[in-house]
Amino acid sequence: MTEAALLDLPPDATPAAPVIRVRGELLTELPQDLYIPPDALEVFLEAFEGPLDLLLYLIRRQNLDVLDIPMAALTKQYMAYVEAARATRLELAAEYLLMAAMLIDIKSRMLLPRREQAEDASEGDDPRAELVRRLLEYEQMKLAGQHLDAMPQAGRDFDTVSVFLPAAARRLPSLHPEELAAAWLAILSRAKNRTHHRIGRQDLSIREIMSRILKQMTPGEFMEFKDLFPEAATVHELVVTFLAVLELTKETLLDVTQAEPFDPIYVKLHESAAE
Amino acid sequence: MNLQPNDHPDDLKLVLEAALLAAVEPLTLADLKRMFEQESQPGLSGEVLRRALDELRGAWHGRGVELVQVADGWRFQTRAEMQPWLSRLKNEKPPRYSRAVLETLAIIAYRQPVTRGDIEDIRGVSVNPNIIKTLEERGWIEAIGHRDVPGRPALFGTTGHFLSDLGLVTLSELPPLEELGNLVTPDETALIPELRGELLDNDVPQTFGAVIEIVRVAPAPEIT
Amino acid sequence: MNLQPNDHPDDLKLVLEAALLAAVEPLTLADLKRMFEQESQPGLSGEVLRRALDELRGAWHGRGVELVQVADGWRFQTRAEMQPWLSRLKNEKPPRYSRAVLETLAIIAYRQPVTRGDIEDIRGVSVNPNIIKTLEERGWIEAIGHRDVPGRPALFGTTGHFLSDLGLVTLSELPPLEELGNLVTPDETALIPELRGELLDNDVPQTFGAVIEIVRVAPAPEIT
Repeated sequence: MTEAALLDLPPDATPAAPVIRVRGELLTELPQDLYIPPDALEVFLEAFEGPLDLLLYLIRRQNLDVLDIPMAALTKQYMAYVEAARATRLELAAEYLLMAAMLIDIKSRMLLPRREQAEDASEGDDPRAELVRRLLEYEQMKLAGQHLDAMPQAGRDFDTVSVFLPAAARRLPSLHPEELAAAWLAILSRAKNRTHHRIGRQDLSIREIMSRILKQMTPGEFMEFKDLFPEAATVHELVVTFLAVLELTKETLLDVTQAEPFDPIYVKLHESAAE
Repeated sequence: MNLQPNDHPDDLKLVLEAALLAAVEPLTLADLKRMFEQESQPGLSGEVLRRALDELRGAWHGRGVELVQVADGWRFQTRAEMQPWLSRLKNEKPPRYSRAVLETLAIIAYRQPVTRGDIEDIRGVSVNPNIIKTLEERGWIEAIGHRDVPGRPALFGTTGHFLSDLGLVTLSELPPLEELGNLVTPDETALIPELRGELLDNDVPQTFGAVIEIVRVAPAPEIT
Repeated sequence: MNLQPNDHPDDLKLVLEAALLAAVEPLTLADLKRMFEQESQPGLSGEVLRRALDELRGAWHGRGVELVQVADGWRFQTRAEMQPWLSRLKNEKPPRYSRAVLETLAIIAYRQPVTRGDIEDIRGVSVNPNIIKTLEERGWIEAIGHRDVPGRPALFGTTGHFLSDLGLVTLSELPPLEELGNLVTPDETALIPELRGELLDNDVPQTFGAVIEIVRVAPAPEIT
């Protein structure tokens, strides 16, 4: 097991004992020491699957109720980790910063005075509610992943049996001469298509169309592949447009996706191009 | 050998055993039935077949290999107790999936059908395409349609092969989710303001919720 | 299970059986020995192992699967008597060559001698080395010389074995192409031979691509 994995919070690492509340009667104990050596921080952050995971850890580590997050302390602590993350891996920081912004937003809203008369209603509007919902849902799936991993798995915990089939193994593909002729004809027909569709010199520059496509696309949004082709286009325009798409894809400016054969093809600006 | 399946139950089991031992994929009852179908003969009743399979399963009891029924059909597999010895024959260790893969798999298994966007919402991070690819290549998940929203993102679900690889017949046999639902209601999230005030007054750390955690942490199922 | 192989011959056979049933390739005595080696223990003597294998082979006598010793080691395999039933299982369809293999073979057969570069030029795609290897291993093609150009690429031609496997005496018996050349349709799929004859008579475009699928499904072997 890696160092990072060891630093990850195993479910049983949190002391089970200390804090129990029974109908308003509190049995409390001081939270665990929060100190983490600075040189361990980098490994530590890599052990997390993202901001929700880190937040969950901090809450668990402090023995805090997810449902009653002390926003000030948590936000402060969170920001310290994010700073550490930024120092080492900038690309990691975006999602963490987003979460930090969300925490600060919640914190600031909680500092606003509550309107007395609206107390009942305001309970439903607790700014932490959405965060809590996400944390709990994430934790539920995190645990489900652990449970799945604990299940016996083919190839890891047991093997399937498939003994040798002598006769079938010796059977080689058969071939009829006509199949050979058919294969040859298929090659010929393809070659014919290739010559028919050979493209001559065009006035349309591929680069020009590439620019047009890039301008046409909205960052972050998918566009159907066929919509890239102008309806009234000539064959030559269509071909050049297609080449432009290929070129854009090659230059990783465009992502082309298709879930399954014959499904619609979608294009999207590559993330780097969208920025 | 002239097998008359209905007359010679021992021979029937013999053929079933050979077929199940040799098959690369699990065999369904229909596959097994087809084996005994001939032009002139009516074939085998499902009942006879099922009884033979049950007897066969019983006959293998206590061996290092067992006959099991999984989502894709019936198959022989080694018992987990054999793994310490068998693993020494393997050149490469089987993959252990990362947490990212496991969490993605869990979301697809328990929340299917889901889009990549749904997974990202729950995990709070973007999903590396390789994670989806890893699971698709393992044959555990597949695109089962598209959500009718802009971009028509693919909806993912788990496959029968996934269940079979975990030795399961249906999705309902997956480990139950930890029960969190009643804690999520917005009412409770507001959490008794008076109590909070009390705590602040007494300068006691706000730590009255750990009970939830203790309850929630279920022990991992034992591998038998 | 705490196996002490030397003390419990039944357990030893149980593990051996599971290992041999699950193995994809034959297992050598060395493989099997390695299974029982542990740091502290001396492992298993070859004699004990061999005796256990012999007993195991005896125990499977009369079943549909047998334990045999082949050049590469020991393996379980189905008995020939099981073949009529097993061949009717879904996984046991007669194998077919891929289109890439068929086209490569066609080019070699009709245009020999050709280099790999020639094949690539005609097909318009690069040729996977495995395709050439497959055809060479089958004994259908061979390198029959080198073209005198830089790199001296091998020239491939078909063998006598290829002709006899196809039931032909000379290459000139291969289906003629010239008269069919003009009727080629853009449809890349192949045509059913009988239909093609009919079509030629009727001068109808040959676009029955799906029909070949029917031809491809070989009849199940006769049950004896």
